Amino acid sequence: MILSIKALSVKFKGLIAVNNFSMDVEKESFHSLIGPNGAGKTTVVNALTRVVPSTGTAFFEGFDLLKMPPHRIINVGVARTFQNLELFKNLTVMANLFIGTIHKINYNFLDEVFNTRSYKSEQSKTLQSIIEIAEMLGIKRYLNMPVSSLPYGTQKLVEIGRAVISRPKLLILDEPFAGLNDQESEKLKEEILRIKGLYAITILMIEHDMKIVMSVSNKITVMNFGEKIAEGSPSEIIQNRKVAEAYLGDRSYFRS
Amino acid sequence: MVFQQIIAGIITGSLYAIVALGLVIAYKVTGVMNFAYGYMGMISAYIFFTCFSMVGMNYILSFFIAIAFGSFVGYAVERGLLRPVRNISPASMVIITLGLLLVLEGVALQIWGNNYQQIPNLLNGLPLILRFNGGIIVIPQQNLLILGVVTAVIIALILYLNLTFQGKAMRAVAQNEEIAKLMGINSSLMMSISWIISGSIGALAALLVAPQTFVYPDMMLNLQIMGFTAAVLGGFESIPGSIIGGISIGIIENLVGTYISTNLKTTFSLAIIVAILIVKPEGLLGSAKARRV
Amino acid sequence: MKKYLYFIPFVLVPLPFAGYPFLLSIFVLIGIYTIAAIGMDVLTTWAGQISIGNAAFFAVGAYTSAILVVNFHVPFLIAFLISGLFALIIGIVVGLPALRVSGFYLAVVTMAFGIAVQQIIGVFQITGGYNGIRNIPVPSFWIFKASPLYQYYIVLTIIFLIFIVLSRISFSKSGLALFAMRDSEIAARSFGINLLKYKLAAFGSSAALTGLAGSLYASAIGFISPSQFDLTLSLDLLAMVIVGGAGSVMGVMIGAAFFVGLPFLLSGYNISITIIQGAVLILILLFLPKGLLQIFKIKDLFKKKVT
Amino acid sequence: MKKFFVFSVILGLLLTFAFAADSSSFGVYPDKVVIGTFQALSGPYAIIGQGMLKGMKAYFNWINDQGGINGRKIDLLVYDDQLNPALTVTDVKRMVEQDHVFAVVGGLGTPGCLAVMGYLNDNGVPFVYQGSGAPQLSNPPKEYVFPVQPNYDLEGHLIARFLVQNQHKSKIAVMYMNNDIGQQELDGIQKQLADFNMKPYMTIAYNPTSADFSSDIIKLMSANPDSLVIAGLITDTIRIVTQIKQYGMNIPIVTIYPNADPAFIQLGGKAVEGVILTGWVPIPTKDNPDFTTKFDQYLKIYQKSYPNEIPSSYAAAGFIAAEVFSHALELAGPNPTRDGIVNALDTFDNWNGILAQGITFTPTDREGKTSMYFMKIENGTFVPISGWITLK
Repeated sequence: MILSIKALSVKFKGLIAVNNFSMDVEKESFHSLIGPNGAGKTTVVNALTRVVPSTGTAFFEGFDLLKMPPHRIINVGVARTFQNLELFKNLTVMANLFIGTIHKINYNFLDEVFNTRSYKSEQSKTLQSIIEIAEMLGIKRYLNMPVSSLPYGTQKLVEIGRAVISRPKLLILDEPFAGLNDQESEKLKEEILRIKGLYAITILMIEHDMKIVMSVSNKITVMNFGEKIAEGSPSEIIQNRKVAEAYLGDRSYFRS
Repeated sequence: MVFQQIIAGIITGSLYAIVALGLVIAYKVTGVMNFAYGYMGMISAYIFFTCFSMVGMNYILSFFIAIAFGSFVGYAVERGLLRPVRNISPASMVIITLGLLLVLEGVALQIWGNNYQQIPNLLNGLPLILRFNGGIIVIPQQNLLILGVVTAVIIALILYLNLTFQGKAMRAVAQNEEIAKLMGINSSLMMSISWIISGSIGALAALLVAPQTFVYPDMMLNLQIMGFTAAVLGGFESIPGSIIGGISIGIIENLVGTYISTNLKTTFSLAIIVAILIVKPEGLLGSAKARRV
Repeated sequence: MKKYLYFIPFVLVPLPFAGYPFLLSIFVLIGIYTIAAIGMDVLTTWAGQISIGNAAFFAVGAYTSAILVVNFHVPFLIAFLISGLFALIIGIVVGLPALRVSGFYLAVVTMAFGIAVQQIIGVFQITGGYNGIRNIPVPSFWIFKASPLYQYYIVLTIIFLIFIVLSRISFSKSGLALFAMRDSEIAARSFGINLLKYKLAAFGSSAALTGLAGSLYASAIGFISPSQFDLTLSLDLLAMVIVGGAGSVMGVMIGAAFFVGLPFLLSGYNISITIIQGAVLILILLFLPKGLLQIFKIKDLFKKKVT
Repeated sequence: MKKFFVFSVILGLLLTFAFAADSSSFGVYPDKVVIGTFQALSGPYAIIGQGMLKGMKAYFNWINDQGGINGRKIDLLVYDDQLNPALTVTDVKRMVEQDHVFAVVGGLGTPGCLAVMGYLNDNGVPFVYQGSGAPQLSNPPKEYVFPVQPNYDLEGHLIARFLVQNQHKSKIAVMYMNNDIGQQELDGIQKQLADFNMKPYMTIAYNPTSADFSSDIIKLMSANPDSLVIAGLITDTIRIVTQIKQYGMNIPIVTIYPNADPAFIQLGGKAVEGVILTGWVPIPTKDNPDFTTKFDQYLKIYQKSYPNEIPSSYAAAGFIAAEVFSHALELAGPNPTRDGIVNALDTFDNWNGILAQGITFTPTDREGKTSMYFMKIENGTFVPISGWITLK
């Protein structure tokens, strides 16, 4: 068990978005978090990465994420992507990937100014890892282009690349397949699985596309109205009555 | 004396409030912080002066010509200057309005020359005198008029924005232009209207204050700065907020001037305002905007 | 190293003008405003924070240096460094509200700070009140006599050093952390960027650069009083960045040259400078939204890799 | 890169040609004398600078129409510095180093004047008349600097003395602008009162751009002083006086000489009745027929250049600047030199021109005008209520 969430609650101005939510993520598993729109999935992720304030605990390898300053979370090995793409849009792909490694960089301001040896070696190491990741994701030729000029699918890849380059133990993906066509989705799925295997990453994914969720997940947690309503393997979830009820009326999920 | 100072603060504050109001209307819909706002009003004051004192038209006619001119300036500035560059950064937008300020200041000087000009009060009767336990507060009718006009404008605006279709459409554009467009709202018309309203409020403010300040190119300098501060203190997007912001600043200034220091009055007043903003970063009546990520 | 060659023409520029010290004084002023405007650029273009109160840092630098040199006979170089340091500290303090407020709220907070500093300077004795401080000497050092030519090279050297530092950090941890913060605070934080640290660093370094410029200004003009550091100066600094070309030292230099040069060229012809200045500002932003740098087609030196 | 280099070289050459000097003389030519001035002709202070420049131009036009001085016309170069000392410094250096002006006459604004005073003195360029009342201009005296206008510190002394000795007031309140003028007036008043073992009864600093002063007036009323000094400029002083009258306060109000301007009465109307002002430019009255003719002459000269315009007090200042310089140039003889101008000015002993009255310079005392008088606004005109008063 790599992440253990206990009694997580998030309130917005009196409105309860997540209520007493608990969940465990196994090491190196592919764990999906699903639920109808407004179920509170993204809020759980935002709480874990300290984008929104919350109560409860979320232990990750002995650290309570909910007690950590937001900028320290990446240091313990948790990286994420965002539902609506939070790329650094005025920067190039290369700079975006660079920022993914920034927490690991050891040199300080004076090293930069005086071009010291440690600066140079760190810098070339970083550039190397950028090229490596870019090659792997097939975005090497875009490295010097501003991200805002790239197609949406490529931007998604860059965002995943930015998270992966930080060498996380837990990678949180917030609807990575939204807005992609079938072909792009298939490609992205393969990339994600390849990266997962290559770096032995645990993945926690929020996703609407049931076909993909069912095909990649080891375990699925289902949320509705801010609470957990079911948990289990894909086959268990498919047969769960509560889940079917929750999705009733939200026909978009039956598209596949 | 506290009570006297608070009353006096409300009077001064109502001037800040009306300037803040005009700034907020334009900001809400088009997102522009207009640094030339007071100077646009100043031109209208000169127009009034020209009609009334130089041409010899009657007061009411001159007044409406000046207001109409103000709304035209608002329309022209939005259409001609800001619309073509809608998507540049807020800082660039500030600089465009700074350029406009310089032009208006220079133009006024070139056209109307280097004399202070005078325009009369609309109401010239005996001032309202309130006496209480030894203190006295004198409110000239013009100031009562300002108070009344500010109240009327606010009520009218709130009714307009909440009850009429156009007002609702404007609020929709203010909240999300893209969605408003999809819903078939003519967002470009709404932006023009917001600047027309803003421009006429600016002209109104200048006309109301001109009998006190006299008419000259920099007559609105202080009011404009205080108007900004009031707008921000109130929450920048909130119409009642700009009024509360303006009046609070008027009162804060007077109390600081009376009990703390006169030569550091502005400093202490601004320090209090900054302190309020640190506690409530979205202003007194503003709402915190949570961005979805 | 090719980018450093761009400075060669600037080294040579004074040669034809050695006989016209007043032209050199203008170049010195352009240089001084360039330094202050780079301070503004770091804050707005790099870190994405808005400020219309930077004139206050300029004043802090000018007064610190003038008081030390005139009242305490401190050598200029030391006074210069102290003024930068003092401005840095004040800048960090002013940056604190930026952790809570943003956008136009921050603009008004910084404007309030600018107005307050002007008033505080006017009230205190040590600053000479509203009467200001005069007879601030022009620095001289070793064999270099106090002259506009010498001042020119001091200013040019400082700009060159700033240029080196900025181009070195632009594709390193510090620079990219600022850019990241500008583009998305949420994502920046998720990737380990401490917003507190970088916002304060942005305000601190912006203030320090502006303060250093203020120190040079005090000695170049020889007289300082509160009215020189008003809201107009803050807005002008912002305008220099935007008119010239945000995010580029060369662009900012062009902006500063525009702001010092235009009134100078027009001041003798009895035409309204403000109308022309305002109209040109508007036209530039309407037709060259990226600033004058666009026409000169000078390569955007250190943004090349980044944006 | 290459393009950029070529561009810089071309720019450099252009600038060299544009500003190449063609003469090494000092502004004196067979047919003209070139002098310079700096004025705020645009920006927030343009209202003052434009007025002052009109006064100077009117006088020089008149002199030139008569054939100039000793056969030389006066060529006035005007630079617009927007009252920004950074511009003043470069403009004045340009006047001296490139235009080779003979003298600088009538610069406007304390910051600019103080910023260039040392430079002009070091370069031996006469600097005659500053549109500023800063005491630092005359104290200590500088060889080439000739302030004419009385300084605000002196005025503060005179006002305090007038209120205490003539009017027998003891509770003197002071409202002063939060700027250099206000501070210098307050300093003068405080120093003079200290000589009488007194202090201002209360002091209120104010922001001259404020629209409403009721808060300050409420404070004033509750303290109940027996007289009030307002160290402000035209529009804010009128606003304060108007509000004081509205509050029914009836104490003697004294204000400073920049307000002794027809516009003060015109804009202030009934509210400014009874206000006492200081003046250093005489006004035409029945008991001063001699000066009435001179004032008419001034109006005639002014309106020749600016028909139907009533000159402001700033125009009067510019006019006097031109008068003082022209007279010195005349005294300096057919071959004027800069030192000749200095010597000529130092012979001014209670000199009277058209508007300029009682101007005195000596090498050790450069306060050109040290006497002032008090006047009161009665029935919409200025009426003198004292003779010339001086500290010495």
